[in-house]
Amino acid sequence: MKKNDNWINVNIRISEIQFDLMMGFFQKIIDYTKDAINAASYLTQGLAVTFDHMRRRPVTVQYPYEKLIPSERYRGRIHYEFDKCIACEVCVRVCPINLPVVDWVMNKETKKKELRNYSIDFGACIFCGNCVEYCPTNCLSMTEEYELAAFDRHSLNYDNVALGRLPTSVTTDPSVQPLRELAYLPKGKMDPHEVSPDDLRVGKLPAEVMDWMKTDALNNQSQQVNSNEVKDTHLD
Amino acid sequence: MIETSQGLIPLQAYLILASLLFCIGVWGLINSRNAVRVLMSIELMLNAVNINLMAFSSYLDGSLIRGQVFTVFVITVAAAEAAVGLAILLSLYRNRVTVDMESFNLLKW
Amino acid sequence: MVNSGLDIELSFNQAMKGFGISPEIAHLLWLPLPMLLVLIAAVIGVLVTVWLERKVSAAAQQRIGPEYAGALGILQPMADGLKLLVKEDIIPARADSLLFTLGPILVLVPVILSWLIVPFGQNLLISNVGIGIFLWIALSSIQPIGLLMSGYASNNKYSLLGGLRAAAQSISYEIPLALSVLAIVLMTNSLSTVDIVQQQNGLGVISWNIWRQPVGFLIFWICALAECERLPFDLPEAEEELVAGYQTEYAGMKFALFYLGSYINLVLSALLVSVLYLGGWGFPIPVEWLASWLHQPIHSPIIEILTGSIGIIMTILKAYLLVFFAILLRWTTPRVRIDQLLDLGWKFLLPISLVNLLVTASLKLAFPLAFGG
Amino acid sequence: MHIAQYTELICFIILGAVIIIGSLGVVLLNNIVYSAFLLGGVFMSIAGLYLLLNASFVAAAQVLVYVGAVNVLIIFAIMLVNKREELSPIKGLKLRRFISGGVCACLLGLLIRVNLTTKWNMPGPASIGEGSTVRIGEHLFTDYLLPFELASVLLLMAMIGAIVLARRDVLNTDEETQEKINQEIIEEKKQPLLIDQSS
Repeated sequence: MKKNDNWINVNIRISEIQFDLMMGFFQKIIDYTKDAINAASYLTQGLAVTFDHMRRRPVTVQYPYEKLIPSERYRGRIHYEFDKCIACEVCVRVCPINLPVVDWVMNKETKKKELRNYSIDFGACIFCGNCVEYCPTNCLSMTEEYELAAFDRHSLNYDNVALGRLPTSVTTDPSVQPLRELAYLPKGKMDPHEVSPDDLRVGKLPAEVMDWMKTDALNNQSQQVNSNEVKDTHLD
Repeated sequence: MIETSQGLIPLQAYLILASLLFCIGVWGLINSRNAVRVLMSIELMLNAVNINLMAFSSYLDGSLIRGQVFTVFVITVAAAEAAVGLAILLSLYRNRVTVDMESFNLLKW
Repeated sequence: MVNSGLDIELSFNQAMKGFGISPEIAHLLWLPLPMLLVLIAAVIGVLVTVWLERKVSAAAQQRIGPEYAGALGILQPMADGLKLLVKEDIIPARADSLLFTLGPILVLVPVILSWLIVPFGQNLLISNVGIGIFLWIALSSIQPIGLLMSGYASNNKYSLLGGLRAAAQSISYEIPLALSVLAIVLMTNSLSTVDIVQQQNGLGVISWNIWRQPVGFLIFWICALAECERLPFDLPEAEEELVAGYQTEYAGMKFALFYLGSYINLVLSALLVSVLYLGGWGFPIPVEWLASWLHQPIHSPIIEILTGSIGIIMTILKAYLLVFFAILLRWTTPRVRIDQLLDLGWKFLLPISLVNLLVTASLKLAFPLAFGG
Repeated sequence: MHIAQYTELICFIILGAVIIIGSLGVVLLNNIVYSAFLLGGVFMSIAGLYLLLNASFVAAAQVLVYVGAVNVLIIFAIMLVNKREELSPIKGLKLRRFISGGVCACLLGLLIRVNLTTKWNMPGPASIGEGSTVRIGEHLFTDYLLPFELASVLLLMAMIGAIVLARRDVLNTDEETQEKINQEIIEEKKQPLLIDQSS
């Protein structure tokens, strides 16, 4: 009888193990199916996003015919005024790669530097604007000109004459339709074609921002003074 | 496309073609030193047999086409043979770093 | 039922007779014509697909796409093809020039041959071979040889790896593909593409196979994308890791063959999905009902012509809808890794397609009316 | 139709020539990759022969299995083991080749004699052509059911066997001792496991 009991126990245990195995198997299948369904739903979401993009208007700027108006602080080709330059070579010292070439000679009689040539190689320039920042006489400035392609990289080495040319402006070129960049469009407008380029830009110009910041700082100071006064009175 | 197979080509033509193919296969089987080429020779021989079966099925047994059934079986077995043969070859190569048949002679007395 | 393909041949023969040419030579002259037709159809299909791909891709990325070559850039694919045609044909110095040349041909030819079985209407197909869809499966299995050949012959490790990957991918996805086709064949009792479409056209859109084989449809579509090496399965030419896979060393006309082959394969797969699952040339509402609604006898010439043109239009429309979907999918899904790809093929699609086949067989036994007795 | 018959004959001659020359190339060419690709060509021409024999289904199966699976597998194997190795020269190799060639020629002669002298029971019943697919199916599920099932079992066994043979056993832990296996040992097994005694 005892032996028989043992057998029954073993049988029950085996069936339990089998049951567990079966449940594990089913659980696996269920997990697998869930994974597959999840994957499918994510895929559908992705497809919906792509499909949604299809009905949006293209953001393409038809380049030679339309051009974006560079922002005010755009760091384009450097403009240089020969007459203002004092050949101090600050620009060379602040340049990360000592790029500007200042060709001057010491005039023994007047004991002054005499500038002969000045050149910047725009093939190597990274347009960081340090030279413009540090120039003591403001003879360097950054323009909005960015079309610096050339057939020969040596032709990108601008001498003082080339550097002294006035920059071409997108807004004044009659053959080009200027377009505002996305950041300068009014709220809700996504397409620059909908806005006339003559419209006032959104936000303030850098000069206005300067004024605004100054007044703001003044206000803050006076407020602080006021609050200090209040405190003082309170203490009294 | 082609209505009759009992045209200008006699049955013997197919049989001779198959025997040629079979003999080339046998020669390759005996003389190949690359183990992969041995497998290829076996495939050639199996194909020769298949041509025979198909020719018989078409010329002598056109309505029951038992030859075609056998060809299907041979193709099945050939696929299995190729898979296992190449697996054996791979593990041999892994152990001996060569496919030269002359170096697989560990069981030679 | 009159086979219109044969009708054309007959009239062609008679026309030849008018020129004093014996019917046998006329037959010989007739033989290459269907092939030429297939070639033209395939190339036009590719041109349209390339244009569509460029335009839809541009739209998905909020660009404009080709614009100046012809109206809306329709001629852009032509310009592409012309460019590839006149480019210098380079064979690398250490490459195996014979295999290098043979590879792209072996990739392209089976795909073009497979167009033989695509029906555009009741009688509008090149040849109604008995083994129909099986021919396509067999022919598409030749492609990996061409890929391996060009990968090996380029004498470049990226090419070789790309070729091996392409072959492995195509073999792994062939099996679930064949199994899902088998489920369809099981319901139709025929391998012929014409029979497969006819079996779906009883009740219009309701009787299409996609409702009876939703899982099979998905498997087939995934495998077809993998066979065409479309994203997310374009592993063989994964440019981040393998430069351009087996195409790395190819330029000019030989590259154009690969390009053509992949696009023809895409169009072909889309056509076959529409044939197998979306009712082929069938209009969503059966034409018979339309005819009775218009009070026209079904065999009146107007209805016949209408049916024929509707058939062609419907087949192409469905196929291009799927092509559009494939392009959309291209810009949605990221590329899978090679191990994920093979896992998906062998460990997911293969078991599921086997289960699908089993379920189809049991459903066929249980409901012979709905699942083809 | 004379032209159809002549077309058939020309097709047969071309296919036969491709088969014989291709198989000779398979056996004789030095470059194993070339012979593998030639083997694919031979398989395809044999499929063409089957088409001539009105057996489109078997032709498609031939292309699918032989070209699409077996040949690709062989090429894969070649690419995996394709190390340029100089085979060590063997004494009397030429003599061996010559003798085996003679034996094969004798076998060929014997086979051809049998082919030509046997009275074949021609002409047999008419060919059923396109109906062969259905007929093969009938055969497979009636009188050849047992071989069919056996073949499927064989395929399963071959598949499992091939996987077991070809996979690298990279286990993280030893199955008996549950200890971690150093993976580098497995990966850096460069020298042959069995000592080569032939040289």
